[in-house]
Amino acid sequence: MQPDVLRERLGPILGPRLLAVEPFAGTAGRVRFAREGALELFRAVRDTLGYRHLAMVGAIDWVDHREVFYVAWSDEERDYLFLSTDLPASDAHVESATPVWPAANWHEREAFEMVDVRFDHHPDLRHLLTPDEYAFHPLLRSFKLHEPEELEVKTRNV
Amino acid sequence: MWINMGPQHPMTHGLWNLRVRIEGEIIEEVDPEMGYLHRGIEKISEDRHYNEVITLMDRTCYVAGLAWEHLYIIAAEQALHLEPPERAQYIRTLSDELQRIASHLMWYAAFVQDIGLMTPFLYAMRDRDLVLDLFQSYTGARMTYEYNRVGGVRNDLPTGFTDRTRKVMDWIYARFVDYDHLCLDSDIFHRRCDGIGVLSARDCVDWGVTGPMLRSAGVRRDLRKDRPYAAYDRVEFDVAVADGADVTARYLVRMEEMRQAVRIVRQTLDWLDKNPGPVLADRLPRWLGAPYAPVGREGYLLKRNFPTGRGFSSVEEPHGEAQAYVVNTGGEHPYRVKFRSPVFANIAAAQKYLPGYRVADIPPIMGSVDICVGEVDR
Amino acid sequence: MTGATLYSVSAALSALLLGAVASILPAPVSGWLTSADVVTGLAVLIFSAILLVASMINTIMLIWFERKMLGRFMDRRGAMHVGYAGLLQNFADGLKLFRKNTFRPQEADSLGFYAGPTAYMVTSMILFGVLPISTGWSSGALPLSLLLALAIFSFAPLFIFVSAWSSNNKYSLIGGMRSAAQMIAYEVPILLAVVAVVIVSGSFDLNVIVNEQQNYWFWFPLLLALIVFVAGMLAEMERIPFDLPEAEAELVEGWNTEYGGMLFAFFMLADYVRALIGSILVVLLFLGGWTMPSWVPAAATSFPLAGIFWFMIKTYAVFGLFVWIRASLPRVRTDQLLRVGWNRMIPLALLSIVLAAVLVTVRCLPFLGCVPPVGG
Amino acid sequence: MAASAPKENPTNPLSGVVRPLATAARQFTKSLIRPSTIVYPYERLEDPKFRGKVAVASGRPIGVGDVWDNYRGVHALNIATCISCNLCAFSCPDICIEMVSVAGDDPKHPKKCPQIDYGKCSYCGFCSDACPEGCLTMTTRYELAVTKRAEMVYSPERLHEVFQRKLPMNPIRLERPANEDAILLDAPLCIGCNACARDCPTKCITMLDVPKPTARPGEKLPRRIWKEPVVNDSDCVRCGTCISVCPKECLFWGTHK
Amino acid sequence: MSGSAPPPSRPAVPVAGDELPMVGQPAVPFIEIEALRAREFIPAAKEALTDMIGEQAQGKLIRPVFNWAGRNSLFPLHWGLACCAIEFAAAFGARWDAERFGVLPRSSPRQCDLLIVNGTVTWKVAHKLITLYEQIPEPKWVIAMGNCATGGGPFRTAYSVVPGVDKLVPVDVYIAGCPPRPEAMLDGILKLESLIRERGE
Repeated sequence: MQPDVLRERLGPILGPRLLAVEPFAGTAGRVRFAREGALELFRAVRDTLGYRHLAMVGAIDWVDHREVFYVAWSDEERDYLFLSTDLPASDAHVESATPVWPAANWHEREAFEMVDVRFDHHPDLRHLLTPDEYAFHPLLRSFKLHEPEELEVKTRNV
Repeated sequence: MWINMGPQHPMTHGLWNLRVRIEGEIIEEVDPEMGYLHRGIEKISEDRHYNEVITLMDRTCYVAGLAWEHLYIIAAEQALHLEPPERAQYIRTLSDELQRIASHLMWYAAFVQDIGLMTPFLYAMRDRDLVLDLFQSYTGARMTYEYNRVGGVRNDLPTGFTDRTRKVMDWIYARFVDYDHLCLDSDIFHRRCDGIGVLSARDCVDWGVTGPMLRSAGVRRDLRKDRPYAAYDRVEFDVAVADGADVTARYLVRMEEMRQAVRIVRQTLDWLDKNPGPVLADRLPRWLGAPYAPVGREGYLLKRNFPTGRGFSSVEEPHGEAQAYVVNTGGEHPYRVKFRSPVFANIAAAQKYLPGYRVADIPPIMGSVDICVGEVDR
Repeated sequence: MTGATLYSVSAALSALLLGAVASILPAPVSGWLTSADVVTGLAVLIFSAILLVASMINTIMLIWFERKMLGRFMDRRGAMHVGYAGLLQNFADGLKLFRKNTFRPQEADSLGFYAGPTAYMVTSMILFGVLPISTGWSSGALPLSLLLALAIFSFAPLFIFVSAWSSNNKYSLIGGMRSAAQMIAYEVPILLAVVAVVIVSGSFDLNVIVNEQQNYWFWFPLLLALIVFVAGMLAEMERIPFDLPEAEAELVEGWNTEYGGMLFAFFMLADYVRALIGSILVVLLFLGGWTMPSWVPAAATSFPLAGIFWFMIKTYAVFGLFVWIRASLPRVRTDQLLRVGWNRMIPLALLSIVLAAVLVTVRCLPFLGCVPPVGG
Repeated sequence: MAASAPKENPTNPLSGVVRPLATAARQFTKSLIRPSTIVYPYERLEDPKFRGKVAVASGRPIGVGDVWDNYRGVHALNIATCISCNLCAFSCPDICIEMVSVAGDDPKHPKKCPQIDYGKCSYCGFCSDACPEGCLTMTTRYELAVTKRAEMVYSPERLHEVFQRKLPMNPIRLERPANEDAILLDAPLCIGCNACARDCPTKCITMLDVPKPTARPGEKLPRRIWKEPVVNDSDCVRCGTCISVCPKECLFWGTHK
Repeated sequence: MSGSAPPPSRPAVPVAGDELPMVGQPAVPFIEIEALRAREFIPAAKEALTDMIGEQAQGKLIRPVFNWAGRNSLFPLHWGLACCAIEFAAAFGARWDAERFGVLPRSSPRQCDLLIVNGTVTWKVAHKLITLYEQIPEPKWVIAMGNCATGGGPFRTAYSVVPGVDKLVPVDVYIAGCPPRPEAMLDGILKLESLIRERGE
């Protein structure tokens, strides 16, 4: 499915909430959308376009804003579709994709704990990988790893 | 009654915890608890050069290191706008398939232990060691290979490698009969494995389940065919599919995949014998030709501009379909690396395929999922 | 098969010992010491001491035998570096476990936790006093020795359950319950299979049963009973494919999850004692015990201790069969195990009783000869 | 043949027990005399007798020989040829290499050689790949069990001992490709301080005189030595030492036009 | 049967069931190994006996026997943490067969003597590791296998990784390697045996 075809078919459903459809090698295209249209887009992508299989949900911290991306696979097209939306860093939340794709459950939990993006109406939004007590979000750019030398000093005293 | 299976439990084959609510011996509800092996690989990758991330990939999935290197390398090459030579593509295909055999043998070894068979564990480990010897002869390590480089592979195959590989493949191909005798021809095996852990094709798709689990439900889907990468469009093989969606079907699919892998290996060996050539791309950015000069940690690149890009890759690794997403913003480190492991989804679907069976069925069912916790937790 | 037996040796030893002691003591005491009852009592003590040591060593060698044989099935070597060919490996294991700390989990029930393994061990070891290994092994005739042996043998699940319950662990509890269910389910077919042997031989005395097999061993006419008996014994001994109570994959170590050190060594040892006794029972009931068929040349049956020699050969061969089965079959599931026990094994055992009855009625078999008169 | 799950149990109880038993028994007879175990302390796969062969016992392979040429074990360091270029330490992803002084000929300017902490090393081989002189290589030694953590740190002298033992070394040396990158000079910034030429491990930098320009009226000439570094590209190993020591940051990576 | 592809091409070499054509010479003959071991066994036994008699002279009869038993029967905990667990399993495979040395993995910590930490220890699993260590009855030993257990390995900078398991439990033997080969693990166990021999319990 070419990007222009995608734009034709998604445009009427989403209207202005469809921001752009860019070509992206390895996938059918990269659909950028505004977060208000998230659920409608997911439904359209799954039911109308046939991308029934959700492969990945992830988030990137771009310091000033955060990007949440979804990758879905269609058995008919034999190709991936890349969806992404930008969220303001101060108020990063987007509608959860779990009603459409149950597979999104754990992916969204991971994105929540790693990049601090909240998913509205998620059935069970808690930490997946790190202990619940961890108050930080490791994949934020502001979170720095230990310097190896600093670690030496720190552990020598333990 | 809730019982905890893990993190130290013979069933888990790794570091995770399966919390199970049972009523008598029947499973009512499960809640997998992950993260005991979360090592922050995605975060560490942001502090490493593109080639140095490869050392992490081997440790992300420790039973299929080369497949994960391949996964990352494709995405990184796309993000950096590089093209590997054809011989490197074939070597990667060969490595992937050898790795598939090794990984499936490891799965077999773990799985038969789960149903109480002791002997085939030893047979599978014995034959897997032969494959690992082959890996060692050209990558230099048994498990953590560090063999792929952005733009190709580190070194060419040593002399005599193809002959040795052919011999080992012949030997292993004959061994599959033994494995089937011990499992498939055993009455108790069928009593244990037939009709348990059923996950229908529709549920598989909804829950993002891929790989042998999906193909055991009758869905003919294999990225090597559907979306060929490396040299998979130039070799002949068949997709192993079974119907039944139960533990036996997964066993059949994996066994058939190993046979097909032997077939692919033979074809790539023939090609590699006939077509010598370079294995690393000519024009690499200086800081990528790993052997030649690293860039250092202080950032010498600041005075130069490099192309930016995003890379997305998806390969059929032994456990299923894995995806990688690499964002290159022109620095010497990747800006963000995101991996998706097939086992991640396969375990998440446990709440779908475990309830209703008995406690004694948990080991074969979870064994048939082929869990590698390293790639789930990363 | 006459001459010195273990019991006569210990009786002579006892008389000698008591005589020596009595000679330096005043009259009333020495008279009492040399009376027949005291001599017999000490003889029994010596007898049981020798028996205990011998059976312990035998059990430990049995573990070595299993480890080496299992190794060959698995294309590896097994214990090898401790002692020559690993012969001392299990002694090292035993000594080490003996040396380990003994402890009790805080929440565990003290009495059951300590008493369970001990009683399990003791009930298993007692059996050696009942089973005849060779002619004249034990002095007195035990007319119901087979029943006694089976009764003691099936006592163990009780103690397993007690220790599993008292160790306050979910896995132990499930294992203990499985163990109890499984042993009860397989008690019945075992007894029924034994009934077939009893019908043919006409006695509950193991000595008599073995002597009845002078002409031909019972395994051939009573093949069905043998299969039922071996399957039942596998379940009783909790070995693969019926080792559900210890099923490693789902229940960590089954009912002995919470046991370590000496108590665990008790369990381990008692398991192998039971395995040894299972093999011995198979040999006694179906494989002619210490006897050899009459067509075997006399030289092979008349050298000193030939009875014990052949008996051990047969016992280890039977145990080798158990190891072979362990090496090649997966584990069944609890419900399947119980279903096989109640629905398949009992009818088969009943059928074997009918066959035995027919055999006794017909009396003679082609190629094998005739059954001796009942009760002979 | 695509696999297909059977609808029902295709085996019957009798053959379903006999077939596995027979398979196990076949293996038993084969491994009775010589199982495929390698008796480790006595036999080792890296023994020359296995080299170049598929090691066979009783007709069964127990290991593929000839795999050791390439194995990445403990490093061997030839101190004599080490040029202290720091490339190994730079290229180490795990930061386990530290450049430490070794007692050498010149007590005033001690030579810096790599010291490797094997408790951190991930045996990736990037360091030996990066070594321009081939003095840091990886050997086939792998037995590294110690009782104290500190024993894992191999000083250059200890690495040199490994080198002297003449263990089989990794024979695959990578060709250094034609490299377009070079050290370029931002000439107006240079003050001619000689730091780069002094610290260059290969001594491929020479300081050449530049003509002192005549100052125009009103213009103040910079205070500097009127020399400039010139890099001999064929000798340069591209280690970047010069860039890191340059006080004015006037050297940088680039390509010749 | 939906695939219905032709069966994979048969190997060109006659497979003849299962025999792999012999390329090299046979490995060390069985007799040779046995002779080697016998040659080593006699002095070792002599030495052990002399040791025991020497100890006995000091009035310590039992201790050397138990020391011998303890060091020759090390039961490790059957617990796989990460990458090294695969090599740990391979060491129990047919080729290396760690059971030769009496090393037999048990699933319950109560029955173990040896905790082999074979992989990365994260803070999430740290307290469970300590619990398992405490459940092992005395005398007990710990082997840190691989670099992650030794010092955090490549992940030691990460926020979730314990930089070395010796911060949690006392470690007796460190095995470097990433991961160590099975031989290296066996070497570590032999080293632990000699350590027990020297140090007592």
